[in-house]
Amino acid sequence: MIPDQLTHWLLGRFGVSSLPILPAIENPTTSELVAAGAALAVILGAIGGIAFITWLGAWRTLWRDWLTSTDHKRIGIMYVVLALVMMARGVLEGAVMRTQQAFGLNGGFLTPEHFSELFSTHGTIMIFFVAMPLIIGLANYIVPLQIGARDMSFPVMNQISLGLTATGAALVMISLLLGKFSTGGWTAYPPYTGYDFNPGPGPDYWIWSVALAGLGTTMSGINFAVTIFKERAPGMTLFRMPLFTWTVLCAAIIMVFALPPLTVATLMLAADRYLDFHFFTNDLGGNMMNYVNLFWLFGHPEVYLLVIPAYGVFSESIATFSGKRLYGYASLVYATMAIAVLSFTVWLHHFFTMGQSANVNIVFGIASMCIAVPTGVKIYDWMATIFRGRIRMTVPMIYALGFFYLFVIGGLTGVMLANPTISYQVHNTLFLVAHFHNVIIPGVVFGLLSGYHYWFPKAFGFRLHEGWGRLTALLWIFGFSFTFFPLYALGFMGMPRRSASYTDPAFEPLMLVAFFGAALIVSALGSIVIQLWVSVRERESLAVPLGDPWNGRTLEWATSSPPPHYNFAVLPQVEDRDDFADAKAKGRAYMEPDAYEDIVMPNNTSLGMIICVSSTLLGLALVFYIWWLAILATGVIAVAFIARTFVLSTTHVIPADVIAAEHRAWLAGVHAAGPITRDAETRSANHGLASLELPTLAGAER
Amino acid sequence: MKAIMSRLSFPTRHRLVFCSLSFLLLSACSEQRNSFLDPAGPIAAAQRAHLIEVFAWTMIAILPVFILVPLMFWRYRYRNRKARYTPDWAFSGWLDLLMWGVPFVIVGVLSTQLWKSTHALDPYKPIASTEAPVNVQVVGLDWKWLFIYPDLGIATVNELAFPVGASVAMDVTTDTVMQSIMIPALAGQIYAMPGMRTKLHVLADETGSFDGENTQFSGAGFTEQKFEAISMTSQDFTAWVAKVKANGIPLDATSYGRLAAASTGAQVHETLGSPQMPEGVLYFNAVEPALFANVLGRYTQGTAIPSTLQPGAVGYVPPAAAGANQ
Amino acid sequence: MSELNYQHEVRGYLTGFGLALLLTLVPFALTVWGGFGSVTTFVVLGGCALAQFVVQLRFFLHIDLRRQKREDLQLILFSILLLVIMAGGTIWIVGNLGMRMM
Amino acid sequence: MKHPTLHPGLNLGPHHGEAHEDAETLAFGFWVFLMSDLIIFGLMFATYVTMANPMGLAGGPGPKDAYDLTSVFVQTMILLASSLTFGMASLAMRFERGRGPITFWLSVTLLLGLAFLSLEVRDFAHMIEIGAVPSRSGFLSAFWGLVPLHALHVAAGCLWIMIMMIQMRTFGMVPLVKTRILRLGLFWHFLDLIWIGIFTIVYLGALA
Ligand code: HEA
Ligand code: HEA
Ligand code: CUA
Ligand SMILES: [Cu+2]
Repeated sequence: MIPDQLTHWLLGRFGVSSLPILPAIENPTTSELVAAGAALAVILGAIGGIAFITWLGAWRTLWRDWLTSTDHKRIGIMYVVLALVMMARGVLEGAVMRTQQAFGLNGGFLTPEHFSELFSTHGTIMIFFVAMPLIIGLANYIVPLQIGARDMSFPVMNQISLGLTATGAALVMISLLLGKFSTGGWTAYPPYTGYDFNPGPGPDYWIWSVALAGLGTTMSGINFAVTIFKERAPGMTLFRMPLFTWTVLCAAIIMVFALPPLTVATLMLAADRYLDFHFFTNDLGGNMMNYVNLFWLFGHPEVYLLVIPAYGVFSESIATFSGKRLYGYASLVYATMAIAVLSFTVWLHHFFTMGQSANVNIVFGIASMCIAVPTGVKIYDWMATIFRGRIRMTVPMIYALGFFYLFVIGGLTGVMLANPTISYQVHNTLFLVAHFHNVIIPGVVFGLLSGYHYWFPKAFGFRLHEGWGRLTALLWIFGFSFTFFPLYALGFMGMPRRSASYTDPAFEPLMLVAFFGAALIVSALGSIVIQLWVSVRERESLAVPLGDPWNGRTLEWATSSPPPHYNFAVLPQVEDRDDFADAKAKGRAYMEPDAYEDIVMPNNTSLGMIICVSSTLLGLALVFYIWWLAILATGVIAVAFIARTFVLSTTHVIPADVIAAEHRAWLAGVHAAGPITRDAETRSANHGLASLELPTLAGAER
Repeated sequence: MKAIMSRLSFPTRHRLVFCSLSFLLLSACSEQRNSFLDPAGPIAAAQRAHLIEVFAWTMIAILPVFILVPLMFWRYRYRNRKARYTPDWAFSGWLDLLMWGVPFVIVGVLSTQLWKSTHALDPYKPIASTEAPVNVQVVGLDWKWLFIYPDLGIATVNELAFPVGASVAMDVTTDTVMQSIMIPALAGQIYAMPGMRTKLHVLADETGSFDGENTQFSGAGFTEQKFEAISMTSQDFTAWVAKVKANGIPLDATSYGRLAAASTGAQVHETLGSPQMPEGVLYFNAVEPALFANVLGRYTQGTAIPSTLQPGAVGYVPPAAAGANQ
Repeated sequence: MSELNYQHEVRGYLTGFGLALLLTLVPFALTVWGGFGSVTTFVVLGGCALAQFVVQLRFFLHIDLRRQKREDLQLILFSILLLVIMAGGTIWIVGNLGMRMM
Repeated sequence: MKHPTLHPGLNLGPHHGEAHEDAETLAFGFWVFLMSDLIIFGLMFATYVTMANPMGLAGGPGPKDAYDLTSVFVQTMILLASSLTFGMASLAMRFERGRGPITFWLSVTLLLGLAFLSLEVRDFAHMIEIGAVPSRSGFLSAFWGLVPLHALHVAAGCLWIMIMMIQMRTFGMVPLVKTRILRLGLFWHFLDLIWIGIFTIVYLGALA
C-alpha cells in the first residue's frame, strides 16, 4: 500500500481521528460538546486575533516593534500577554471542574477521561504557562529599571526564552485541536504515563511542552542572575537593591538549579516512551520511585519560585502605601535567601507515603517546617512596616490585607502537611488541593495582581481604574474563600483529589458552596477585564506621564512613564537603599545631568521567532512521530543559531542629542506640573509627581 | 452527626480547638465512617490528636497576625492624623529577636513531636494487640482491590473483614500502575507499586464498617476503586470466613487474569460473582498459594513484560479462560 | 606581558597535567591490580576523584581562593552544595526505599 | 582595570581591553550555565548509582561484561591531554602569540576530541553487539543516558572549535572571537571534570 506508507511517512501517527470535532458530531454527549467547544474557542480566538491585527493594520508594527524586539520591557509585556491568554483557559477549566464536582454525585456531565484531561491541563497551564510567565514577565519589566540598567545582560537570550515558553504554551493549546493532552496530572507519574499504559500522544504533549518551556526558564534564570550581579547602576550595592530585585535574584537561582531535575525527569520519561529505555518502567529494573523523586526535586523549589517574587511585590507595595521605609530590610533579605536554600531540602514531603523509613520522613518533615520560620519573619516584618505608617487603602493594599489573612491559613495547613503522620491521612485528598490553592492564590495570584496594579502605570503611562480594582479585589478574596475552604472539609472527609465524581451525598452541600465561590472568581475575572477596558477608555484622565504616581521609593519611579527605550537618560548614581525616596527628600531628584552621552542598545533580531516556530514544529513532529519534520526543525534551529554567531554588529547607537531632547522635554513637564498630596493620589490630578507631604525626616509627626 | 459529637472524649483543652475544626464537617452526616476526625482505631486517633496539637501550637504564632493586622490597618489609616507616624523607623533589635525567636521555638517543639509521632505511627510497625494478628496481602488492580488471606486460603475483592482488636498486617503491591490504599477512619495511606511490597498496619478498636479507597489517580475507573473495611467480633469473623469459603470461587491464573483486566468491582461482580456475594464484591475460596509472590516477582525476574501480559496496559489480553463460563 | 609570565603559566598547566595523570593512574591501578577490600578501594577512588577535581579547577580553570571576586566563587561553592543535597538525597532516598520494598 | 581577574576561571587579562571587560558578564553567565548543566549530570550520576544493583541490572549484562577498561583508560588519557592542549591555546591567546599558535593548539585539541569520540563510539558499538543496550535493563538505561550525554557535549565542543577556527580566519581576533574562545575553554575543561566523575563512578566504581 504505497499511499498508506506515504501518508504514514508524511504524517506519522496523525490521522483524522485526532480531530476532536469528529467524535462530537458522531456522539454528541455533553462531555464531547465541551471538548469540541474548547477546540472551537481556540480556533475562533486565533482567527479573531488575526482579524483584529489585520484590522488595526498592525502586522508590520507587531513584527518590528514586538516580536523581533530585544527590549526587556517589550519582552516583559509579551510574557504577560501570553500568560493572560493561557490564563483564560486555565480559569475556565478550573470553573468547569468545580461545576462538574458540584453536580458530580454519582456522575456529573463530564466523562472521567475528560475530567482527568482538565486537571492535567489546568495544573500544567497554571504553573508553567500562567504563573511562571507572569512572574518572569514582571521581573523582566521591573528588574532592569529597579537596578538602574539599560537592559538585561543577554537580550537575545531573553527573546529566545520567551520563544521557548511560547512554544510550550502553543503545544498545550494545539492539543485541544489535534489529539488529546495527557491525563496524568501536572506531575505525570509513570508508569501511568509510560508507553504501555498511555501510548497515545497525550503524555508526549506534556513532555515536550514542559521540557521546551523549562529550557526557556533555565535561560531566564541565567539571564536574571547575571543581570542582577553584573548590571547594577554605580553605587547600587547588593544591600541597596530593592526587595523585589532580591526576590527575583533568589527566584533566578531556583530557576537555574531546580529546572535541571525537571529536564532530566522529562527526558528520561521521553527515552522510556520513544527509545524503549527502562528508567521508570514496571519491568526490567525500571524504578518509578526515582521519577517521583526527580519530579519533586524540581516541583518543590518551583512553587517557591512562584511565591518568592510575590513576596517581593508585597515588600514594595506595602512600604510605598504605608509611606514608610520597609521594616527589617536585612531580615527580609536573609529570610528570602533562607527560603530559597531550604526549598531544595524538603522535596520528599510530597511523597511521605511511599514507604521510606521513619528517619527519612523525619528529616524532610522537620526541614519543611523550618521554612515556616523565615516565612513568619517576613509576615511580621510587613506588619512592622504598616505599624506607625500612613496607610492608603489602595487596591494593592486590599490585596495585602487579603494576603495577610488567607496566606497564613494556607501556610498553617502546609505546616500540618509537613508532619508525616498527618500527611498519611490527607495526602492525595482535597485537603492538599485546598492547601496549595490557599498558598498560590493569596500568595502568588494576589501578589501578581497587586504588582499589576502597582506597576501598570509605569508600563503604560496611565493608572488603572481604582473603583473596579477594589471590586475585583473583594470578589477575589471572597470567591477564593468560598471556593477552597469547603475543600479542606472534603479532604478531612477522605475525598481523593482528581475525582470526577463521588458517591457520598454528604459531600454535595460543600461542593455547592465551592461552586458558588467559583462563580465569584469568574466574576472577579470579568471585573478585571472591565477595569482594563474602562481604564483604557479613560486613559486621558488617568495619565501619569511624569512617572511617579504613588510617591515611590525605588529607581523605577525615577524615569518617565512609560520609560524610554534606554530606561535612563543617564545611569543613576545610587546613594541610598530607597534611593529615589532619598533623592526626593534631598532634592537630588529630577536634575538635569551635566552632560549626555551616546547610548549603545542591542539590535532587533528574528532569532527568537525562528526558534519559537521551529521548536513548536519540532514538538508537534515528536508528538505525532513525523520524523522528517523533527529532523528538519532541529536542523533549522541549529543553523539559525550558528548563523547568528556570524553576525558581528549586534548593536546600534542612540545619539546624545536625541537623548538630551527627550530627557529635557520630560523634565520640563515635571517642573511645569503641580505635585499632588497622597489624598489626591487616586484622582485625575495625579500626573505622576508627588509632593513631599510625607517627609522622610526622622521621627517626624505631623 | 451524633457519631462525631459522641466521640468528644478527649481532654477538654482540646475540645475547643477540635470544635473549630469540625464545624467544617457539620454537614457531614453519612452513615459510613470515612474520616480520621471520627477515628475507630488507635492510629487514626493518634493522627487526629497530632493534628490538633500542631494546630494549637501554631496558633501562638498565627493569632497575633489575625488580631493585629486589622487593628493596625484601622489605627494607621491615612486620615487618622492622631496616630503616630514614624516614616524612617526600620529596625528594632528586640522586635527582630522576637520575630525570629518565637517561630523558631515553636518549630523546635513541633519538631520533637514530629519525631516521636513519626516513629510511633510508622505504617511498617506492627500494632500491639491482644487478638492474634491477621495477615492480608493486598493487590491493587484496575480499578479494584484484591485482598488475599494467605493463612486462611481465601481472598476477596473490595471487602476487607477482620476481627475487632486484631492488628491487620498488610503487604501491599499492585499489578498495574501506582496506587495508594487508605482506610481513613483507621489509619493513613501507603503507596502500592508494581514489583514492590510496602506495608501497612491497621487496627479497629470497635466494630463497624469503614470506607477504604485508592487515593492515587489511576485512570478512568479511579473513582470506583473503593472498598469496605469491616471490623467484626471474632465469632462474626469466623462466620464470615466460612461464608467466603462456602460461596467463593477458585482464584487461579485464569480468574486472576480476568480480575486484572481494566474493570470496576461492579463489573467483575457481574461476570464472575454470584448472588451470595455482596454488591460489587467477590469471594474466592481456593487461592493459589504463590499468587502474591508471583504478582510481585513477575516484575523483578529480568524478563520484559509485553503489554499483552501487563494488566492495565492498553492491549492487555487476559489469559484464555479454559472452560470459563463466558 | 612578559615571557617570564608565559613560562610561569605553561609550567602551571604542566604541573596540573602531571598531578591529574597521577590521580588517574592510582585509582586505575588500584581497581585493576589491587586486591584491597572494596571499602578501601572506594575511599581511595573517591579521594583521588575529589583531589583531581580540585587540581583541574586550580590549574586548568584557574579557580582558587585568593584571586576571585567573592560573589563568583560563592556561585561555584553553592552549586556544589546543591549538587550534594540533590544527588546525595536521591541516592539516600531511593536506596532506602529499595531496601524497604524487598 | 583594577582587577586582573574579573570573573572566576580563565581571564584574558587587562591588556585585552574591551574583550577583557566584556568577558566579565559573558564568562560569568557561562559559569552559571555550566553549574546548571552540572546538576543535570549530577542527577544522571545519582540515577546510575541507584540502578547499579541486582534489581536495576535485571539479569542483563553488568559492568564486568560490558566495559572495556583499557579503552576507557586510553580515552581518559586523551581527554586529559586535550585539556592541556586547550590550555596552550588559551595561553597563546592570552599572551597574544598570534593566530598561528592558537590555530595549531586548537587543531590538536580538536583531533584529540575526535579521537576520544571515535574510541567511545567503538566501545558503544561493542556494547550493542553483546546486547548491552538500553532496552535491556534500568542499569543500562542509566549508562546510556549518562555517558552518551557526555559524548554529545564533547561533539558539540568539537563543532564549536571548528566554528571558532573559521571565525578566527574571517573576523580576526576581535573581542567577540576572544571571549568565545574563552568560554569554549571553560566548556572544554568542564567536560574533563565531568569525565573524572564518569571514569571514577561509572567505570571504576562499578567494577571495584
Ligand atoms: C498557579 C497555579 C494555580 C491557580 C492560579 C489555580 C486556580 C484555580 N484552580 Fe487549580 N490547580 C493547580 C494550580 C492552580 N490552580 C494545580 C497545580 C492543580 C493540580 C493538577 C493536578 O492534579 O495535577 C490544580 C487542580 C485544580 C482542581 C482539581 C482538584 C482535584 O484534583 O480534584 C480544581 C478543581 O476545581 C482547581 C480549581 C481551580 C480554580 C477554580 C481556580 C481559580 O481560582 C481560577 C482563578 C484563577 C485566575 C482567575 C487566574 C489567576 C490570576 C493570576 C495568575 C494573576 C493575573 C495577573 C495579572 C492580570 C497581571 N484546580
Ligand atoms: C506558592 C506555592 C506554595 C507555598 C508557598 C507552599 C508553602 C508550604 N507548603 Fe505547600 N504545596 C504547594 C505549593 C506551595 N506550598 C503545591 C502546589 C503542593 C502540591 C502539589 C501537588 O501535589 O500537586 C504543595 C504540597 C505541599 C505538601 C505535600 C503534601 C502532600 O502531598 O501530602 C507539603 C508537605 O509538607 C507542603 C508544605 C508546605 C509548607 C510547610 C509550606 C510553608 O512554606 C508555609 C510557610 C508559611 C506559614 C507557616 C505561614 C506564615 C507564618 C507565620 C505566621 C509564622 C509562624 C508559623 C509557625 C511557627 C508554624 N506543601
Ligand atoms: Cu515504589 Cu517501591
Ligand atoms: Cu513542597
